[in-house]
Amino acid sequence: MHLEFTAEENAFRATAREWLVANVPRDKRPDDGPGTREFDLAWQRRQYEAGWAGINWPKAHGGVGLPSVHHMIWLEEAGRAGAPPMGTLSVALSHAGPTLMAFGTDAQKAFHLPRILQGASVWCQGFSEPGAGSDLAGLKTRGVVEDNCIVVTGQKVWTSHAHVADYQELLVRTDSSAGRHAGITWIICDMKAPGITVRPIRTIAGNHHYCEVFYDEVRIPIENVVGAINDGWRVAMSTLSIERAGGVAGHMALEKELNRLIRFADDNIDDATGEPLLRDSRIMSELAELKAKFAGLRALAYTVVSREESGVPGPESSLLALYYAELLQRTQRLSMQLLSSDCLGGGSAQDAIDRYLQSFSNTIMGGTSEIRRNIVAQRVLGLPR
Amino acid sequence: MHLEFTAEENAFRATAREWLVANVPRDKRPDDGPGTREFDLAWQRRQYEAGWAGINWPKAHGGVGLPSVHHMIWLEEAGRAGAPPMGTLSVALSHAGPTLMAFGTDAQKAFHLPRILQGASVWCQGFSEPGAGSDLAGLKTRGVVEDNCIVVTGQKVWTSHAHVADYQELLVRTDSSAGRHAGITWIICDMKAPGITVRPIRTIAGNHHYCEVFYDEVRIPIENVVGAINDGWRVAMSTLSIERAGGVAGHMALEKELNRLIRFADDNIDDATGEPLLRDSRIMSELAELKAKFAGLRALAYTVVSREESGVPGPESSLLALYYAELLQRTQRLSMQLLSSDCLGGGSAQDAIDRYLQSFSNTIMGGTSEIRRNIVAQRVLGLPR
Amino acid sequence: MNLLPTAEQLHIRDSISNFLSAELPATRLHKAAFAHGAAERRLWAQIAELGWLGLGIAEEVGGVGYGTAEDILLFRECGRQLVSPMVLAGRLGAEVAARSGNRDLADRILTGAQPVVLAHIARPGAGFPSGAASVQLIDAAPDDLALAWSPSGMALCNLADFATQAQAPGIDPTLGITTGRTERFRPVAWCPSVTAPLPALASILLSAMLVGIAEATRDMAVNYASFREQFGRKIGSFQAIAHYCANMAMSAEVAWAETAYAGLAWQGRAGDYASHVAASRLLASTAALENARLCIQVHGGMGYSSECDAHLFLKRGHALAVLFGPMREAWSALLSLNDNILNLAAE
Amino acid sequence: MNLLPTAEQLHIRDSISNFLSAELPATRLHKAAFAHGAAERRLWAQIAELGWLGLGIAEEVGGVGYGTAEDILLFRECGRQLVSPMVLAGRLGAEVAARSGNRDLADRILTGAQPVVLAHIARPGAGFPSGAASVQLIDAAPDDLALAWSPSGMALCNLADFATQAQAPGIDPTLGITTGRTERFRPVAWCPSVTAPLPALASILLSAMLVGIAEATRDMAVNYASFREQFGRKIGSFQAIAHYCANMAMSAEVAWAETAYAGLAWQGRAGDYASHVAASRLLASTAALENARLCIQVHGGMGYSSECDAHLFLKRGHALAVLFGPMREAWSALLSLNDNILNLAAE
Repeated sequence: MHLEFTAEENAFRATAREWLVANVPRDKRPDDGPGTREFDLAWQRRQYEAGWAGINWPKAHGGVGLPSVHHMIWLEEAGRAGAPPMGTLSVALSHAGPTLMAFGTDAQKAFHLPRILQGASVWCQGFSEPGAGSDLAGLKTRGVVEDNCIVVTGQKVWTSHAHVADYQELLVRTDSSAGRHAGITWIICDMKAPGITVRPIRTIAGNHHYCEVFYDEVRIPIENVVGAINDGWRVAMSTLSIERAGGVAGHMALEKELNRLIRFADDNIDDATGEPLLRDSRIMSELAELKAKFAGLRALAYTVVSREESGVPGPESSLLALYYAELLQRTQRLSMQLLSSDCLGGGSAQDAIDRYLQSFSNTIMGGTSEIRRNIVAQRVLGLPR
Repeated sequence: MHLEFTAEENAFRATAREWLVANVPRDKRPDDGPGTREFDLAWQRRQYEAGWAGINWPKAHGGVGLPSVHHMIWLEEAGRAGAPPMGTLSVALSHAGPTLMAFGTDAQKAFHLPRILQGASVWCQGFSEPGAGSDLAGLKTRGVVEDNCIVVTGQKVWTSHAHVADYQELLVRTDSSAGRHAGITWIICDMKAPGITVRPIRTIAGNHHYCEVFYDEVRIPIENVVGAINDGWRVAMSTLSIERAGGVAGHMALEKELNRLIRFADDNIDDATGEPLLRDSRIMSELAELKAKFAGLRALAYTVVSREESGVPGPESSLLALYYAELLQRTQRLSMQLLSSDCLGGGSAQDAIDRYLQSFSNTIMGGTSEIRRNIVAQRVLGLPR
Repeated sequence: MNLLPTAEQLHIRDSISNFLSAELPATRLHKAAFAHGAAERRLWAQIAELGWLGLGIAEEVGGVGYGTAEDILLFRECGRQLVSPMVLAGRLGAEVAARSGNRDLADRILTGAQPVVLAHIARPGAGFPSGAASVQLIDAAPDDLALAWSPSGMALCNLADFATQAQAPGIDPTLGITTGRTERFRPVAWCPSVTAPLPALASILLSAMLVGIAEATRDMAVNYASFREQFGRKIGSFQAIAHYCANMAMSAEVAWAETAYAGLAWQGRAGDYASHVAASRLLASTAALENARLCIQVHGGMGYSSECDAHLFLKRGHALAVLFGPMREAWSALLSLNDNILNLAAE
Repeated sequence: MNLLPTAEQLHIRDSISNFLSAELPATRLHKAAFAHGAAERRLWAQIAELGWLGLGIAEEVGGVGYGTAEDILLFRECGRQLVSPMVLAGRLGAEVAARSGNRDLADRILTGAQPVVLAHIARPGAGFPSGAASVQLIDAAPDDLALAWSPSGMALCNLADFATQAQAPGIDPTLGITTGRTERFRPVAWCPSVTAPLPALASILLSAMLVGIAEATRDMAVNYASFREQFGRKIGSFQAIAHYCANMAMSAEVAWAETAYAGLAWQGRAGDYASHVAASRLLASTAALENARLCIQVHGGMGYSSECDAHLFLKRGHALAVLFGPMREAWSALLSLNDNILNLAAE
């Protein structure tokens, strides 16, 4: 157990910080619509050109080939410098890339991995369906093998960024006579293929971050299958566990959020007492508790990274995403409370309102908190089903 | 909808208040051991002699024969006057009495009901078993019909006041070939019968309020069966619904507790600020929230009584006991927090510590909060099992 | 003492509920054309004719002559269907006019000829209603009167007294918010709280609306959990979901019971009514916001979609909760804190 | 950076854990004869010989020469088995003696010849350790030294300096509490916080003990839920119980991660260690108390029985949490509040 980074890691951090300060885009990232895609791709290209893309991707796949701890340092420094989030590239960089590295054919890897790193393609995730959300294995979208194609008919839903994506990680049922987990196939779907209709859904926060996707006899070449036909469940589960570990990236954004809130409470006077809100013991104690939980989150993220370095799996990564989602939601709720007297008409409270509304997705998307708790109970603690 | 009591009800309240002020025992009630029994019986005798016993019991059964609202007024006034709780007589007065009135034979009623009202007998409830707590229908204590007796062998547990009780409401399995809910019989068990062993269990609060009871071929006369043989589940369920409505009585005790806490917070200075604890916005807001919840509890209790008067069943009584248990526990937890710097060595904090520890039983005994929530979900809201 | 509605009260509630379900269902708010009180305004004459604005106002001043019980039954239904606070403003405005002796104005409000809207003052000055003030007008149109209050009393003003400007939508874009500023209030009618504690009544009726939100979101969640299936089971059979629903039921029932208690205590001017008004405020706003949050969570991905009704209730809940004013006033009322002296009710 | 124990550290932890499970299992506390530090006192020479009291103390002053990592691994195990805070007092007392140059006293403590007990000061005066003070001694015997601290530093005193009297048992009757009063502290050894911030170390080690409680109660609950059956199913398969256990796991893991972080930050005197000490305090005490509460609830009627271990952990959790001192200090440290100036870490 030690906290110190190596001299090499510290040097990496210094270089990263210097580059980020000079290169982080100054203009505001559009939060909705096609502008988001262009912004995110441009930022990815810039990182790629300077040699910062795929820090923890193996060199063989075009990455920098550094250990997890470097990746975490990079994410910390990016957060500190106010760099944009991965945004629309999150599926490509965190799910599709690693999945292709593990299960893709040489042709798939050769085509897609460079495009992902270079900021040339946006991916989305076609997993959930109207009848298969928490119960992913209940998916019904049909894939029929015909000639050299899989012909897909059905519907996906809650697909983030589908309306601006080039490719999709698509799960389809290719054998409905097999068990629920058997008979599922993982394919790369070109979002421009004929027969695909994308309908963006407006979220409660007013943006269009997710979509319904309809497939009407969409013909996908058989060489787009990742892993084997009917082996898609195993491939997808590996992708999901990558997603869960991705929570490490969240802690810097949350720290910024929390510090913003503390500064707000220090800058604003409580009408009832004439003192800064922060001096009110109720607000002070709540902010202090959130700060403590944030510190715990970061320590847990460090433990997850330590675990990844050691190669021995541990219980922490399942807990991390759950803890992060609920802490973020609670932070945004407190933010709304502090601003509540101003929330009727937008003005200065509008950003806080938007972030508050967005935080409702954290305990739902990518697995509800209830499902995450089931996973902790059953897989981490070994409780009976 | 109206809040006013009738002139007759107000007169009843005034008379009750006057009598209670003059007659409530001045000496402290022993909280443990046989002294508790004698104290409770003496107080019951005193109420009986003055005509206050069984206010809502029908006149035919020796009661005063007044409506539920009078009973509630009596409980409110008893609480206000600092009268002792029903204590060891709670099962007799709230469960056994009403059950015998509904299902007992004339002989059972003639023998037991006067003894209960006059303060001559203590009852306990032999329902839970080591393997049948939340799952009451899983009980295994065996009752074999032999000659004119039921011969009982087995074990009960968490039986409050069994060590000082004269009689027990006892559930035994008389037919193990029937379904889980069939084959159960409700009998009156004389606690002095040969073959009964009572072992008091020390609780986490240090008292001995509950016991294990062992039955070794205990012969109970068949005329002690209440309802019919193998019909005990129906009888017991009616008893339990009475217990749930009994929560109405709790609100006065809780108000006293809460006012004590508010006064403590007003009398004691916060070292950090030099102001009364109550001026600290964190403590102020928590106490205010508890006060609001208490007001809601009383309003809900009034609704339950209104519902009883109307004869139309409603959802409130299932909610009342659950809400009361959690509010009481939360109140005692806050009390511990306010006193926490003094809780290491007993002294002035000891009473609060004892009440805090006792409050852990509220979300367990008589049905855990989890089981109570199941009941609300399934029976009140009609959600699927 | 009986906290249950009488048969007549149940009949009134049902007729209100039927009218609202048919004419102003909450789902209308997915269409911008019906938001900002537009739908209510189109039906205003009918709403007035139904007597809603004078339901709890005495007959001798032109009201229908029922009491606070009927008022809270009405506003609970308004909460369930997310009716514009215009109805609340009309109800209170009519009473301010009547109590201040302006019988003619009261009649115009009660008959629907003169619409009234809420003018929320976040920080009323001590001299209210004679000093300067900034207000937020809700769903206002040019010829409306504006209803404003502080703990000292309730006032009706001309909209023309305010320099107004439209405001970016805040937490609830289905409400039309205009900010206004006046250097000097010139109320056309004024009812000080010593004459009639109408600000406390406003708080009770807001609580009733929030109870309506708590109940509507409970019902939505229970309904969804009763048919939505995952893992081959109705999701309502999973304890996590079932217990959320049980909690929602508990907080809604308790909030309603206490709001009824507060309403009746206010009407009878019981000595402790102020603490009950504060208690119902706390319970109703917590129940509304917490139930709306859980309703979204029970609906999963669907709940995060603006196409689901759940967020409409969440947002309206936040907006209504703002109108109560500073929370510290409620704490003080609950703890009977006056001039630094703890004043517990006699035991 | 690596927050996982090394193979050597795991070996140390296992040997501690094995010794405690065999010699000082938490269940011993059901018997009064083993309470009040009696069992620890009987094993004191052996505990000293195992090197526990000097585990994290430098070799040059007589310690074993490991670091804070090993210390927190030790005290987490002590928490799991509800070991008397005597061990904590011995560990800290030895360092106070060594740091104040009293090498001889340090040796006597480290070899077990001189037992040390905690003297908790609820409200230390500004002049500590020279003014008057009231203390609560934990598990004290006549010839012990007493270890006391305030934010300004840590002191060792003779028990004879205090006018003592036995105290009624408080929240945790398995601790022997004696109150003591002195008009003037005369420490036999004194280590000001500017020399070494030992009060912060005390807080970290208390957090480690509370993490032990959080883990032990989590394990008890998971174990019970895995075999106890109701309604024909293991109760751990019911979501209500399963999710309690998941929450217990989450709070225990987070509290441990942050306590490890705080210990390492303290050892390296990182600029922000004070806020991490405060964070670990908050997380560990909340985890211990909440997990103990849930452990009782999961055990149902059994959990309310004094024959179950659960309440021992609950009570000890409360007692240890008292020793941290005023909560407001932790809030200030977390929010970097100094002299009314907000001082956020540079971003």
